[in-house]
Amino acid sequence: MVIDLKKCIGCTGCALVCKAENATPPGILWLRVVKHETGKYPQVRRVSVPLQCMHCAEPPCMEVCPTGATFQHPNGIVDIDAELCVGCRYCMMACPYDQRFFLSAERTYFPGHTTPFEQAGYQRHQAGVVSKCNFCTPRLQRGLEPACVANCMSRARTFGDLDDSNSEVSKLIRDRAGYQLHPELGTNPSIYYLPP
Amino acid sequence: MARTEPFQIRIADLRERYRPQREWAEGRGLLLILAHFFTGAGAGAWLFAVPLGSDTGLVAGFFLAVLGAVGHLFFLGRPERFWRMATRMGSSWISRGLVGLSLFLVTAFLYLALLFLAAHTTTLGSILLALSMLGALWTIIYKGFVWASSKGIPLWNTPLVPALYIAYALRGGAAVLILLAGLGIQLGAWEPLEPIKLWLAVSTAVLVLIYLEVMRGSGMTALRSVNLLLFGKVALPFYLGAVLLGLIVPIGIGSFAYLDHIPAGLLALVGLLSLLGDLSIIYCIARAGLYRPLPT
Amino acid sequence: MQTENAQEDLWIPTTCGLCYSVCALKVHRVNGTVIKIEGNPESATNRGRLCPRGVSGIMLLYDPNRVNVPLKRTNPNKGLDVDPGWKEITWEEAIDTVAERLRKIRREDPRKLLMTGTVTTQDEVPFSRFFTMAFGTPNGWNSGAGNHCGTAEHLYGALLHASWAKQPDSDHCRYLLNFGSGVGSGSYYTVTGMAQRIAEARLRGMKHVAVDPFLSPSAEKADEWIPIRPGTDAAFALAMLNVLLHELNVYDAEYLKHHTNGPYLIGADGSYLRDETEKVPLIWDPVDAAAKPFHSPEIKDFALDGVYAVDGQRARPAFAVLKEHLAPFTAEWAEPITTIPAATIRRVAKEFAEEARIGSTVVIDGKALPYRPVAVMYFKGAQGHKNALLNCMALELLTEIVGASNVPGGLLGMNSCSVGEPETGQPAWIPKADRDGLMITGYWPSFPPPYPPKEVRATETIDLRGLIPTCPGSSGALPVVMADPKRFAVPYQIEMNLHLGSNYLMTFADPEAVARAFQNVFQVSFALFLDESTYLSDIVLPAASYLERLSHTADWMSSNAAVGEWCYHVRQPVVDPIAQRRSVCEVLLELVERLEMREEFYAFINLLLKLKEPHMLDPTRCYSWSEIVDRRYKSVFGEARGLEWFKKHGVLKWPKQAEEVYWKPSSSARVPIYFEWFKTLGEKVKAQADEIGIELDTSAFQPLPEWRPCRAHEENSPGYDFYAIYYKLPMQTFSGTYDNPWLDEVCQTNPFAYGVAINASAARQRGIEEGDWIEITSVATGHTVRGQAALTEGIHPEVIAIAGCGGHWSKYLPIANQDGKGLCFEWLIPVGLDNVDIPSLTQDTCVKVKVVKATDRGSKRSSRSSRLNDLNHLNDLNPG
Amino acid sequence: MRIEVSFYGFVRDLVTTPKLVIDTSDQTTVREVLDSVVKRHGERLRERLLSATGELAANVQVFVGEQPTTSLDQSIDHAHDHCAEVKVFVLSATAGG
Repeated sequence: MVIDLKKCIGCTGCALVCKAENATPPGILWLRVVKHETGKYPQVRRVSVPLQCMHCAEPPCMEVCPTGATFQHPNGIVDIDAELCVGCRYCMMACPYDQRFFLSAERTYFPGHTTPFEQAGYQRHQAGVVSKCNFCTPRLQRGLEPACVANCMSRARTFGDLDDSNSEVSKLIRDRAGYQLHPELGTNPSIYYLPP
Repeated sequence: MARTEPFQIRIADLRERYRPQREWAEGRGLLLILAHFFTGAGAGAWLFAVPLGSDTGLVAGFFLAVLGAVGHLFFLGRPERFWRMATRMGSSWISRGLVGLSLFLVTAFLYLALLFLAAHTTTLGSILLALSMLGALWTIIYKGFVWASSKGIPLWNTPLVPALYIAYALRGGAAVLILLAGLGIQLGAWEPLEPIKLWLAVSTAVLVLIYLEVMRGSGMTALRSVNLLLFGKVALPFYLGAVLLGLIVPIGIGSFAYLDHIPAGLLALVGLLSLLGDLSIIYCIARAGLYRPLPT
Repeated sequence: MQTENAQEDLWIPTTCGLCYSVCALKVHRVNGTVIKIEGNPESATNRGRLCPRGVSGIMLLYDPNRVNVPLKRTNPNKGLDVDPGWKEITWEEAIDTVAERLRKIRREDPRKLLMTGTVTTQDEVPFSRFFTMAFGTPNGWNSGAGNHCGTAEHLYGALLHASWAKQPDSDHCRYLLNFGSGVGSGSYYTVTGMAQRIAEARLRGMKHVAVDPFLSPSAEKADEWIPIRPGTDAAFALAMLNVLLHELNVYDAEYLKHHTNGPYLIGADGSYLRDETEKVPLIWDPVDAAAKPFHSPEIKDFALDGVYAVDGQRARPAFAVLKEHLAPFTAEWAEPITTIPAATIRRVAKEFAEEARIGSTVVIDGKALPYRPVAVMYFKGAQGHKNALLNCMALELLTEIVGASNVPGGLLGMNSCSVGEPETGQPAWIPKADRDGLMITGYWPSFPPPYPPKEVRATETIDLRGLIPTCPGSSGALPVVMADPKRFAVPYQIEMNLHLGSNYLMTFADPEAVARAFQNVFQVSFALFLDESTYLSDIVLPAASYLERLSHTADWMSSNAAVGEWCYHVRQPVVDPIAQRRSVCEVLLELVERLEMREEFYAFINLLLKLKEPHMLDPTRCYSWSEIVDRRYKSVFGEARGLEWFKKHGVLKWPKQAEEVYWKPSSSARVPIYFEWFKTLGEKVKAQADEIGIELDTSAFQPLPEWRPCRAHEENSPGYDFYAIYYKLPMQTFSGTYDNPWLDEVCQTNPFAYGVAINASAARQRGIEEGDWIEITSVATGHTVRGQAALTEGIHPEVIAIAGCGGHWSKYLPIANQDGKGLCFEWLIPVGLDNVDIPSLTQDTCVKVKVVKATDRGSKRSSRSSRLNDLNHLNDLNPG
Repeated sequence: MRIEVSFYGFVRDLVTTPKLVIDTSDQTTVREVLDSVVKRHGERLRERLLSATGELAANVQVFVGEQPTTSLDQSIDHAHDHCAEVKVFVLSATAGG
């Protein structure tokens, strides 16, 4: 995936469409947007940077997982099999991007009340396990783009095959000097950012 | 701000540039700290109790380790699936640790059973003892690697951490035996422990200093973590627990022991304080764990 | 009730109702439960995308804190903090009570009824206006938008762009000078569509220069951020005009001659010179050296400069008057006012002048059109000040002088001109010229349009708009007049308020003062939540949200982006109203029957919805809401495209033609660069005010722009050394969305959403660190609000910026009312005519404040006035 | 020509009747019709409908048949049948964004 920081306006629509698509419970933000400020007044730059699982080619989370719950799909997407996860949270300590969330107990957005939406959606989430972005794998299987890509209101996100040098994402990375976060760690993330 | 619920704290953290890890130090995460402490001290006690011939030490070491294992178990989000954790020996230190700890607990249990039922040494007993010592050693060694292999937290992500953990586990083991002795229920000879203990305390102190100094120079995140320990929100447990109670007082009393005979009560205090110090340092290092800055 | 069909899996087209952008939705319903709201890709409005609010609508639909049953007040005391003591009643009892009250008022004097609405209920508000008009009251207030309304901006929308609002031509613009509008950044009109278009424009290389005291969500995306002292935008613009006309000599002469009143001859008294016979304005033809009526076919050329003698009078073209007027406003003059270096002002003016490419053309749809790829945008930021009329005038003139108004690349009115859908030719409107040759809007969502100038009369309405007819939108005078109508010679007092989803206590100004105006009013609220303003209600009715109701029109003038396609949408319920919630329009229809005013009401519907035979309503029978909606659609789009068609298809769209978007070159209607009639209008207002016996400063009614200080600029109380400003967030709409837990969650991850942005150095000088609780005290109201400091380099050192409308205190909003959930900015802003721009009745939204670190760290009160606890004395004064 | 003049909103209260029928010459204007209405119903109505300069007040809307008019000089033609229809409304100002 390529995220164009020149286009991104930091609206957090991606964070919430992720929530809607995946029905993630309170406090579980598979996707978030941070603000990053540089410079001194009046020469200041503030950039909004969406963050989510980087789907590293060399995922440290998978390496440390004691049960094999964290695994990599053949297409490179890093996923968690909730049935295998014991909730040791080792992966959370291993992820350099702080992109994993532990659901300690079942919780609803309105204390003491479960909305019909939550009734329908929270079956997908069990307590006591770790979860994270899976690039909307169920959507991909239906031939759709991840929800954050499909909904981005400044069209800052492009989804595609990094291995294909002719793909849109590969071209964008080439033409606009796309970069990864914390490349020094050797994780080789699948999310590239285009400079603002 | 009324952010008392863990998930609210987590959200508040997300806007920080350097986010603290909380899962392994707060709430049920405290169980993990206790588990690491107890298994470490237990395995350490076991290792010391064998050459000293202290059966009480063995029993104490075993039960401490059991306590730790229970802590480990209930720290898990899904305790009923714990056995799955043994399936990734090839890459995961937790898998390796589970196997080591299991080896230790099982063989230690069998050895103790044999010891108390048969009441004499057998070849089987020797094999079990050897295996249990292997398990204990394994237990002591793996812990540090669990923390050290956490790429997300620069403070831990260094080979010094395993060394530190080994030192603390050994010191903890010795402290358990000294505590028992101080309480007057130590059956074997404990005197040889005292210099070992002192040496361990001094060397640990040096190791902590080296560790902190090295981490100060290991990038912004580790530096911030160290600052948290030395000047920040973790400073109180660090100075009070890890430094004062865990190092200075025991070293002081230990040095005093060379001049004079130590009263039993004081001895127990030394053991207890050392243990508290060990617990504190594990806790402090866990609490000071920060993630790398994002986005850069 | 919801169908319990295990097989159900539907995508229902409808429209979003969480802000005024009206994005098209596809709502996914499975077995009766809404599980996802997506943008409808069929729609040109949002092109399949949604903002965070739109996505979060599910949580609004199912929020257990929603009002689900009719309630009546049991506590006779009213006040900001007084619990009304809600008691459940039946719909029957509620309607009986309301109908009885309405009957009484209608009998006595229908003008005693007020209706307050907001732009988020903009589908219900127009229909409710038909109700109030048929009822016989002229009183309405779009109060939920108070502080957010671009009041004066809309006025110039009407005068210069034939439209309610405007946008840069995102397809062609190359230089966007933005004075604090949120265009492209998650607020402002057609949010989602413009976010995409402006993002594309950024990639295309459009330079965006943001002039803003705060590095706001919009300024963050700019190529250059120019921090400015609040309320001095006009000084910046005047200096730019000065550079353009006096240093660079850059202006679009052709445009000024043919499309503005620049060549109209102005006499010594500042009025047009008119010809004897037709009484139309004269111009000077330099070729024939003669004055001629502006529309004379014999004109060979228009003089823009010079001094001429016409019938013994000394006359100059309006442009020359303007140019001379601008002479003193040099960049050096503006520097100390704006804190922007003169060199920066000169550079920006030069860039703007060069990028305007005067004289160039571009071919669109086979036609060569003027190409002026520069636009000046502003909204509440630059205009929300005392002297809004003159501020906006200066900003607008930048666009007009270079001819970048409603041409490719420039500033476009949002849907100024429509030739209608190809099959039916409807809906259609086109700007036209009045007798003076100046433009009258083809369509105006309010009534009447601001031009031609209207008669000044003793104020009959409670908002002073009769006396000051230049105000196009939310009047800042209403709470002032309502609190004391006698003073303004209003011959009645408001007795009842039909309150449609606006939380006016939190979106206008000092809640205490606003509450005082409403305290003795019988208030009936159609409410989603028991928000702060419902504390003053007597009856609360559970309203259906936008996902539970049908609307006669989802769209309005500004629903479509200026460029692209025309798009008309349906708003239909995606689930039946939950619990006892009901659609406002349906309840009003019931009230119409109870009040026996069907004949009049239907007549208004027929007229104002432009129903056509055979779809006009026949007063001898009673229609259901869906029948009326069906007739509306069929009247506009033909027999085949009634409600059923829209329910199924969701969207009707067709491409915009070039002359609809870029209508100016082919229009004969001129726009003013010299606002000649303002002066006489002001004199009339003054005379009328004098007659009423009220003191009004009408000096801002003048034909040419100036910069004048706000109250805040002249405030010199020691310690009050910050300007407080507010701005909009992309994840909240006014005060209405703060109880949504999803939006709350993302706001918590944003340091500025709930915090107070303050310059890092300025804060540290006062011992304030990141996250510290600070107390902000307004010099004007004396109120103090509390919030957490969010330190940033991206803000003017004299300024603190507060986002949106947080700081709720209603105990019925358990998520929004917690500490640390933002601040209520309105506590800082005083209510009063001396804080209002008289010609546009715009509320000033900047104020001097004192900022100190809070000492009582344990205090939970983050957002409330310390004086609030003393507020109960109000109840002693006004029992009941 | 017979002209039916309907009143809506609060004009109706001043006129005290929803509808008036006026007989006029075949060539007439809105101004003449309103003048004759005002004659019958007094100066108070004039204040509400007309401005000081005698133009249509800002918030008064007159329809001749189905066509809205802003000018008092609009002539009223013979409708399809014998009766022309004039509707007089007072609209309240709206909107705000």
